[in-house]
Amino acid sequence: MNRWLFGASSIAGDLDLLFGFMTLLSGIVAIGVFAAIWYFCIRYRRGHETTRTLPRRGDLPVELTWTIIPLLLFLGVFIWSIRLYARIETVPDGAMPVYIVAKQWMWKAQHAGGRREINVLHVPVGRPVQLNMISEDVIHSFFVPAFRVKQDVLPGRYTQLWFEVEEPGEYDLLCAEYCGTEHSGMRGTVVALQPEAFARWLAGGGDVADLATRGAALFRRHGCSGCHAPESRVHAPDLAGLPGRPVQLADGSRTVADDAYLRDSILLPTRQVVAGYEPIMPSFAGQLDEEDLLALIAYLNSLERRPGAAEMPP
Amino acid sequence: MNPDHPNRDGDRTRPNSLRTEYLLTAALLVLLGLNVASAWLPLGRWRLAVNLAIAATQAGLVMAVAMHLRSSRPLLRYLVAAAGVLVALLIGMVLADSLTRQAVPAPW
Amino acid sequence: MNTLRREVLPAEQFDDLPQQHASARLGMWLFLLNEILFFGGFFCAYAWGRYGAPEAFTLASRRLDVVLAGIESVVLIVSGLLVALALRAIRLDRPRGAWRLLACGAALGLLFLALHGKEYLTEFHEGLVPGLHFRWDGVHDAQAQLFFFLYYAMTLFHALHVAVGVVLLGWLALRTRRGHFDAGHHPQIEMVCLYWQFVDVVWMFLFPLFYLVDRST
Amino acid sequence: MTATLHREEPSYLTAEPGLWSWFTTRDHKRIAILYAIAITGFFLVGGIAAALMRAELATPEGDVLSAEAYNKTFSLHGIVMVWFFLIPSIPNTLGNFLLPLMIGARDLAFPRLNLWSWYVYIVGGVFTVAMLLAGGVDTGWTFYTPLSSIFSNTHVVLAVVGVFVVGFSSIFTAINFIVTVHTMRAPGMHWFRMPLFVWAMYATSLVMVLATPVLTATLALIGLERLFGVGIFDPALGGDPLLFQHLFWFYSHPAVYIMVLPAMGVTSELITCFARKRIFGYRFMAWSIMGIAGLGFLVWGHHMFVSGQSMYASMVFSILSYFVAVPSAIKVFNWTATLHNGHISFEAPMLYAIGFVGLFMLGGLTGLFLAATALDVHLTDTYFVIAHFHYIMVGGSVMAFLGGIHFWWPKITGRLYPEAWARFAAILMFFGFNLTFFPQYLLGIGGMPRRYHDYPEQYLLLNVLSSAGASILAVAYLLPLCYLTWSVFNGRRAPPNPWQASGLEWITTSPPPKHNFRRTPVVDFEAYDYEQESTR
Ligand code: HEA
Ligand code: HEA
Ligand code: HEC
Ligand code: CUA
Ligand SMILES: [Cu+2]
Repeated sequence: MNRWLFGASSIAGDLDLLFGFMTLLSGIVAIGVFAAIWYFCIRYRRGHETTRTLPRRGDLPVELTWTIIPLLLFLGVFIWSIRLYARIETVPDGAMPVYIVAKQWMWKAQHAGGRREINVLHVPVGRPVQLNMISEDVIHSFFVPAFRVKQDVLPGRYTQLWFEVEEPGEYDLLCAEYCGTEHSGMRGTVVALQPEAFARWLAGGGDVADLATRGAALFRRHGCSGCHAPESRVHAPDLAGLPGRPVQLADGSRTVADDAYLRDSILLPTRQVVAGYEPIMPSFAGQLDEEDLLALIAYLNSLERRPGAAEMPP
Repeated sequence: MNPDHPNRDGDRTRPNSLRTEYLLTAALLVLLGLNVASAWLPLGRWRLAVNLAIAATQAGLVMAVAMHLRSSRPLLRYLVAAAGVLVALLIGMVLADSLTRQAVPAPW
Repeated sequence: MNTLRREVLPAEQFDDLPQQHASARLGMWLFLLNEILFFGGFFCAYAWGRYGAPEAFTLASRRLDVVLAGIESVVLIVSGLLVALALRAIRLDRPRGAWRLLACGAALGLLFLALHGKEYLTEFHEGLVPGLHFRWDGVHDAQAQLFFFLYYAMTLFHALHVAVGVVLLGWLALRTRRGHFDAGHHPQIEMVCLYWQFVDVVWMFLFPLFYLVDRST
Repeated sequence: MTATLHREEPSYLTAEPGLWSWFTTRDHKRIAILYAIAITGFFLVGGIAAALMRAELATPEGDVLSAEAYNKTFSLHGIVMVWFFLIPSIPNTLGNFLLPLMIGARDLAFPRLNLWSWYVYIVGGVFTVAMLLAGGVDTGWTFYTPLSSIFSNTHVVLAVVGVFVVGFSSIFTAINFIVTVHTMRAPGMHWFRMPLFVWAMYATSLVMVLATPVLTATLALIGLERLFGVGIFDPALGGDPLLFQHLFWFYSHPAVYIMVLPAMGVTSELITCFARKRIFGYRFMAWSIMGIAGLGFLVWGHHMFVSGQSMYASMVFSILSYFVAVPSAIKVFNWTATLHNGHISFEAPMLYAIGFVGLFMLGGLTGLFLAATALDVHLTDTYFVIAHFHYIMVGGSVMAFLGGIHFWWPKITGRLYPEAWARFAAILMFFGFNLTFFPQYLLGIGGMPRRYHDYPEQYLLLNVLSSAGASILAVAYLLPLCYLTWSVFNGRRAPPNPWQASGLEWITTSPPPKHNFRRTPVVDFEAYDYEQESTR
């Protein structure tokens, strides 16, 4: 069954509560104002005799009342909503990572275990799932109405989204940011399975190599190892254990080797040159697509720090 | 004809004296020289601030003196200030956004 | 001399000349506000680019001809002076020399355009024009392209403003020479002066931001 | 009585003969009419696009239009309705006509610039029509990069040039209005004696002068990027598509207030006249107009809550959006309070004005949902947003525009319109409107994304309702077009002040003479001086 209206994620209930409150509040205000207009229109219609106290031109206390009360209400709503928003934006620890590559006009998903799918995404219920997303062309937006979550997927930059599904089932996955001709066709399904069923599904893909293994193959195929292997003659940094560590750059600044940095190092190698090295690494833009990049990064992340390897230049 | 007209100031702005005009030009040239010099000084991150401060001073001088803002009615000064504030806001908020975007922590 | 002067009437929607002049001045300043925000949009893009790639901006900036640009700055400042003197002369009812000052101001504007054109030409030969002819060996090629993209977008729009100013100044010089203006009525001169000084102000920001990023190492 | 009215001077309509005199006129009233005609043309273009979209969306499959054609249709609809209809609508027609009249001036400060602004508008329009004829553009009215700069292979440059050019027309008009208000008020017309419509035009003009150039710069950057294949928005070079969004919304959020402030001004005029009351809280009303215009510059990031903008920036933009809602609240409450103790009558303009208050409020209240960051995550880019802004722009601004047109029709044309037809059209419009757009709120809550050419089955019912409403709405819009045109030739002649309204525009003849007043009026009364009369 395809469920779309009722919330199915851990955040949906709280969100719907805020939505309900807003509806109630604006409903009361709207009905109040409509009632007042209606009443005045009838009582004070032209030609109708009724007591009209001296017309007032304005009244400071009244004005201040209807300035300050809405302001306070608005502040309350604001605080309520940003607390939820911070929850939506902060990925909880221990979330299960899945990698999403969007392109005109399809969703490609890769699981860390190596299984890949298009326009379908299998996830387990009861466990936070974290999507790391990037686009190969224009901006898309990953939207599952039933989960009440949405995040734009940008070219050139990783964005993240997380959710925890509470009920097994099939849910619409929609592209919400206009992305060209077949924007409305860029739809898919999120299939939420019980954990055991999910584990079975994950293993059921035949003998697919996991993401890091695929990355390792790419690392050799594209000649990275020619420079970066410890035995190489070329003076290039050792990549083992690099991810997550601070890096000293040639221009004097420091940065942390996160995904974005790794991606930039491969596509725009001269953007941030490591201190102590020549900028000889060629750009691989155009040779590697976003999925390959994800695999390569997964591989780099999987490398253990080599014992005895030289410390990065401080 | 229009007695309570607050905004019809006629030509209240006075012509600058010759001395003022030459002093202004001299000041602009000196500031230009300082600005050029700053490019070769080891100022590091401060260079941008120095550059902008000098440029803003030049701009302020030109507007106040050559464009007669100092002797015009206040409205014009408010308007220019508003435009300056808006540009600063635009740049400030855009940079504030890119400054506080969280670096995506390595998830693996 | 006074007898030669035409009787100047306010335009039909105005009551008197002071009202007309105040309106013209306010209108011109509003137009300049619009210009401030227009260039403000570009400066925002510049700020974003420089914040994102300070290294590249430094390297790219060094490829620009700072000496020539410095001369251009002086040219603009001096031209501003001439035009201001012209306005002063007219206001003090000495319109005779004024047309020469205006013409010289316009000529300096032309000189600015010529020098800048020479810069563009050299840069084209050196392969610094993204989209048309761009060769960049060394690091930061992508971001350097962004630098030059902004450089051309912004200086070209500035040059366009200079060109418009030159035409306006030339036209005013002619009219001044024919005695169209006097101390009591010269709104066009005042407007064009404001415009010309403003064009100068914009360059005062463009110059350090593009040519002086860092040459210390 | 009208027939015997002795006219010393010919009206502006007949002052100069011949068609050519219209195209070279510098009379603000004639330019207003030139604008009215051009704008109506573009409204029909945008409206036909809307009709096509609603026809397409009546079924879930894409059967009427191809996906590509649908995308071009909503892009055309957005571009035309925003830049060629709604932004110039009230300012350039009613504003142009009334601003000098309301402050007792003979014309705008720069009549020639005013005419130029119309020609610039037409040039922009020609580019847009050329874009349409060449095959259209498919980026949406928001031109998001890198779709518009690199990937789209439609006529983005033509579209961008059209909008670029038409921006100058706004800027020219705005400069004209600001200067006129500052320097050309009649003796005794203090700032706080000005009608609120003049305040609204003044604030709108400030926003136009300060916001439009940023759009101009942004569009120039897109154009250059497309032409040269390099640009600051290109992620492949380390550029950033979000920078484009910042620059675009820095203009386009203030632009939504350009579209609603004039409507608020019109509403204040109508409500006071038909309630025969001074506006409640005049100063609060005036300051809240300025407050909306000022704060409106600080909230643009609320369009980018899920775009990948920093979480902290989102929070700041969210709270600022709530601040800008406060002055709107003041206005709604004060309009309501103005009815209190009035002598209310319900001619067609008043029906429109009451419609404006209600629909603007509903649209504004749903804006509060969108400004709540967490809710916007779910609602953004769905039909909830579409409903939000159509409530304000169509239910609000277009209603007020039509109300204003009816109210000042006798002044503009010297003829009365048929009242019964007008009331019928107003009520029909109200029902058609709600039937069209209320279901869209529900669609949005259900998660239907906007800019969808075909959609999942479950959204069918609400879409059918919406399409049905749109056909009623179309009829309701065509009615005024017919009977107003009819009345120009056959309507009864109008007296100078058919509504017994206060305000300087009503003391001159209908239609006014070329220079508006025979003698410059002296103002010794406050705005909306209905008091003495209302005790009658
Ligand atoms: C004339 C046009 C207009 C106006 C006036 C407004 C007014 C407002 N808008 Fe709207 N908006 C648009 C036109 C407009 N908008 C358009 C065109 C878009 C989409 C663009 C696109 O993406 O294509 C948009 C999108 C939009 C978004 C982004 C949605 C998204 O894409 O995710 C947001 C988010 O904050 C928003 C908020 C607001 C707010 C808070 C106001 C406020 O100013 C509203 C203030 C008014 C009121 C609040 C009502 C009266 C108040 C009371 C009666 C007070 C009492 C209430 C209480 C005490 C609760 N708008
Ligand atoms: C500013 C003013 C404005 C106005 C007045 C309107 C008016 C209308 N709009 Fe508009 N709309 C926008 C501004 C406006 N819109 C914007 C900015 C967008 C976003 C675009 C984007 O995403 O880029 C949008 C998007 C938009 C969508 C969403 C498209 C999508 O995302 O897929 C829809 C869908 O229903 C819609 C419908 C309508 C309707 C039914 C009207 C009706 O009110 C119009 C009714 C009028 C008529 C119907 C014309 C009169 C009748 C005729 C001319 C006769 C008809 C003739 C024939 C049928 C042959 N609009
Ligand atoms: C021609 C030799 C060469 C090849 C081929 C090469 N690299 Fe590099 N790489 C270098 C050098 C030299 C540096 C250090 C200078 C720099 O940062 O540009 C480097 C830096 C890096 C860094 C940043 C290291 C750090 O310590 O911060 C990463 C990540 C990287 N390379 C990944 C790769 C990947 C993945 C490939 C293959 C797709 C690859 N490289 C191919 C020479 C090479
Ligand atoms: Cu992908 Cu819309
Ligand atoms: Cu907005």
